[in-house]
Amino acid sequence: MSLIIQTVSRGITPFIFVYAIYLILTGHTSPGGAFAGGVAIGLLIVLWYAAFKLSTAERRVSCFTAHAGRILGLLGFLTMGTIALLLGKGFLENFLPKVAGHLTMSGVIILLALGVGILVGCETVLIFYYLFGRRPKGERR
Amino acid sequence: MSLEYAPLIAISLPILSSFLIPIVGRCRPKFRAYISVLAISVAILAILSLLPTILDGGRLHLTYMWAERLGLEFEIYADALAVYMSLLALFLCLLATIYSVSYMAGKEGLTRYYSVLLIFSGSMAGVFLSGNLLQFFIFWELMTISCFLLVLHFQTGVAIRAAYKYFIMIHLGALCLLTAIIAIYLNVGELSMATLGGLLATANGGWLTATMVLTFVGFGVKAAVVPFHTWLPDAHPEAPSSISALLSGIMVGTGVYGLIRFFYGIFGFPYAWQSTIITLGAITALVGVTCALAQVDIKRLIGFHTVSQLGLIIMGIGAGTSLGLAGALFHLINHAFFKALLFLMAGAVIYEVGTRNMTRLGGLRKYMPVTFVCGLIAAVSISGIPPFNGFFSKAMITKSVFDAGYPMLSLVVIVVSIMTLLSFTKLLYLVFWRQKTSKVIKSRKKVPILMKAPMIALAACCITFGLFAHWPLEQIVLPALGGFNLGTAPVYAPSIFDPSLMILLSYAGIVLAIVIWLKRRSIMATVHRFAPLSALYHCVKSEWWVDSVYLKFTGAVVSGFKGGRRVMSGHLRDYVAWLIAIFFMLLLYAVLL
Amino acid sequence: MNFPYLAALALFSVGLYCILVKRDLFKIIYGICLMGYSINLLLISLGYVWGGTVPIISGSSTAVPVDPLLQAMVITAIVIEFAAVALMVSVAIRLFEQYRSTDVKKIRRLRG
Amino acid sequence: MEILMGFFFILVIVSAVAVAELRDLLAAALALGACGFFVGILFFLMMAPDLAIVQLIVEIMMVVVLVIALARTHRKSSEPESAKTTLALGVIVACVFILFSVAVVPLMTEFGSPQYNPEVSQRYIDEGVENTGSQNLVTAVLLDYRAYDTLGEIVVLFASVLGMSLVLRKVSKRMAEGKECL
Repeated sequence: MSLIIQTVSRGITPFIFVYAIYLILTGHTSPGGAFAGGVAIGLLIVLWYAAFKLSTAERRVSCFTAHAGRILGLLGFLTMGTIALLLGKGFLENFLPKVAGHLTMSGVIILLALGVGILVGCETVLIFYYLFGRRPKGERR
Repeated sequence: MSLEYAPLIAISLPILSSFLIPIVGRCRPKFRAYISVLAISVAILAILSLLPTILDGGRLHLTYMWAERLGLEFEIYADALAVYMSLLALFLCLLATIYSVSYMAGKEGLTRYYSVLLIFSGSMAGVFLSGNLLQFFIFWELMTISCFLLVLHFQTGVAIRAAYKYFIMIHLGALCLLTAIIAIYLNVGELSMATLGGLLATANGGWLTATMVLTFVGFGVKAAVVPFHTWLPDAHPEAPSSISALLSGIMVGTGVYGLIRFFYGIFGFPYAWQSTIITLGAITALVGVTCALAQVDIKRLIGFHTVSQLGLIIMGIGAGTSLGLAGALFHLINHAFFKALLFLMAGAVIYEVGTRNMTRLGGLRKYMPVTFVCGLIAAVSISGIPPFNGFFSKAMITKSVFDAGYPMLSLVVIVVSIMTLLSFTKLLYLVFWRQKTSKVIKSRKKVPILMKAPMIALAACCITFGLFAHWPLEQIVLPALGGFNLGTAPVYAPSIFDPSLMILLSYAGIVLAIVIWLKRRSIMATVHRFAPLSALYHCVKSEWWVDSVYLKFTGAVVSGFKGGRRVMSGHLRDYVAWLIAIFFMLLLYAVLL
Repeated sequence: MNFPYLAALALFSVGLYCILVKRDLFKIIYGICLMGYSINLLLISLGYVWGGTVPIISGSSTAVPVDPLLQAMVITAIVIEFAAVALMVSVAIRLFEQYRSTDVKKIRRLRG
Repeated sequence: MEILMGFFFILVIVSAVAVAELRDLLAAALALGACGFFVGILFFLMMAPDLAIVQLIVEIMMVVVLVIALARTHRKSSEPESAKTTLALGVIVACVFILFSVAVVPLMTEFGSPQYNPEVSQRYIDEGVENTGSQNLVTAVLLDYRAYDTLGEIVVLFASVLGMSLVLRKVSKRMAEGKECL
């Protein structure tokens, strides 16, 4: 790809990433949310692929990382639910203190959003890789 | 440590330490067994600390608030029955774990084995100690599923089939049980065992009968009552022998425990059902023992004896008197001892020789005398020869059934005893006695002390409970029955020299069995000569066709569903056409109404 | 004034037409996508309030927010639809590698 | 506002017809992207900014997925059905459309004046902020009130990607050699 596109994409990458994180973490005070943020993270891979090569994208986020990430996300979500269960609340109930409008005091919402965001992002990356016939190391062909 | 947490420890310590095993087992493989033994021993100690309270005639009813908003409580209801049963369960688990240190050494998947075994023992203690029907069901399922994994352990094709069958049958039963529990909750609004008894004793109506039928089926599957027994002779041989001992010794006992708990403690005994339950028990006993006679697989034979002994226990329960219940409970305890011992004996034989087929065994008594003596003790105990423990409990069951007004059915107990004696004579003769020694023996390993010790302990229990039968009757069985309102009818404690009709009959039975054994060749010739007798023989040989009836039924269901495949043409257009057509139909329905 | 409903219905009909008439697997996938859009649109227009605000409550505004429940449902629907499309596309790729065609008439042995 | 909405609705339907009728699959995929884009704008107009963001981002990813898939297969759509079949099915679809618009649409509440369920939507609006601490009620519903739904959703996502890894297990020769296909 041309130098201009590469330079621009290199420059724009952190902004997209920060925007995605913003979408995930402030989903409870402003529009956005975990799903949009997650897919935005996944779109970064598409950008790297389009500007450089697939191998460049793979070097930054490998298939294995994406796998680990989605399992981590799902487990994080379930762990939050189970902790609530063990504390005597219902499964996935909000057990942390919460203050309306506060950036971090929305109970487990922010943690759940983080889990969902990681999961959705990694799923998107994996969808992308799978369509290119990539698979994580050690997985049998 | 106060008494309050003892039951909790007994339940949760094995379950929690099972999570430790995969972590520790990775670097120190030997520690897996040590942790298991340690956890179960501590659990036993925790239960033992409850004993003073129980012996004073008290009972513990503890509630731990858990999920307040959902109104869920963790309830412990520890009366004498629960404490003794959980003590028995954990004791057998301890013996089985010690046994499997040597028996399972060098086999694959030991991490899974030990951790699932721990979950199994903890959940069994949970079943016995839980004081809430929902919690009871949760532990019940935990026990069932962990047992499924244990049956599956060797992962051979036969084992997988057997485990699958076990899983399906037991879960159909569990579904019935869950339905019954939900029905109880919907009608009474209470799940605590402590308060349910009074609520339901006065209730009547159709739903109660339906609930009772469902409960009976639910526990009956576990306790291998006859139409539902077919999982047992398949699952028991395929499990590792230490697990078979647990399965047969105590897990089927949970079904009996549930029956006692529900039918005496919660519903109040339905005297209208007396004849049904006793008859079912008698049929179970007869079917089990006749099938056992025809087996050549050593573990399958012992498994069928489990069916028959459970039938006897069900008869005792069905009598509905304090004597019958005492006999059933005593027999349950005795059965746990001698059946576990028999399976451990079979495991030792398999360990040494490597085959389960009795026709290929022989002359083992010279090579493994300890195993032989233990097997002999277990065999005479299960056959009800005085002064071993099986005799007393069987006599109590016989007398209770006789007193309840079913003299013909009480004879069944005698007949079953005769056949049991016969089939164990056959087992001991084929495996240990006859001169033919199989070739496999030459590559034998020596049975290690860790396998002998549990067998010796169980044999000692059999002898103790037999020679001093009054002690367990007075200290264990009678306090355990204290929780149920059965009146103050004196419990008849049989003795060897009691000149009552039943005792005399059982002596006569022993003599008859010996005569039949000596004349077995001519009897078999007669059987083959007479058509009705040989038809009966074929029935027994094919295990009364219960399984093939099931297979026919499921085959019919499956072929019925195959017709549905025609609708699935594989073209999206057809599916959309179905959707649209059904939508139009719904619309028409809405318009017409 | 129910034009959004009618428009969603029209979109649905186009999608239905697409999966009924077209024989290409990708066209069928597109049709399913279109039907999904129409359902999402329908749900959102069901919850819309004239002059309503976004369902983000800040301070003490008196305006009526639109229905947040339906929006949450539709978010779920969008993401699931995306997952389903990805799966369908991969099945289509697999079928193409097997049969060198994406024509449903040419793809045999796909019946239940 | 009404006119703007109507305009975008028309655009959505036009691009949908283009999706259905274009013979070039790549062009149809782009038309699908345009359709989804207009749907996103409509979401924005109907006061659903969360949805608009998700719809736009997912739409971009969807187009990327479709384009990669078309690169691995082919661009040209297969032969259409015969004119007779097309007509018959078209009539059926038209019947469905007419029936729905006559029988079902009049039964629905008037556009723009829904009646909230007091137990669900109204309660979320009234108590949502203090119950969950989240100002954005959509997030509150997604991750607090109905976190079960979200759990189910992410499990579906997880499972579908698992399914992809199974379906695309056999890698085509060109890709196994490390060549890129686009």
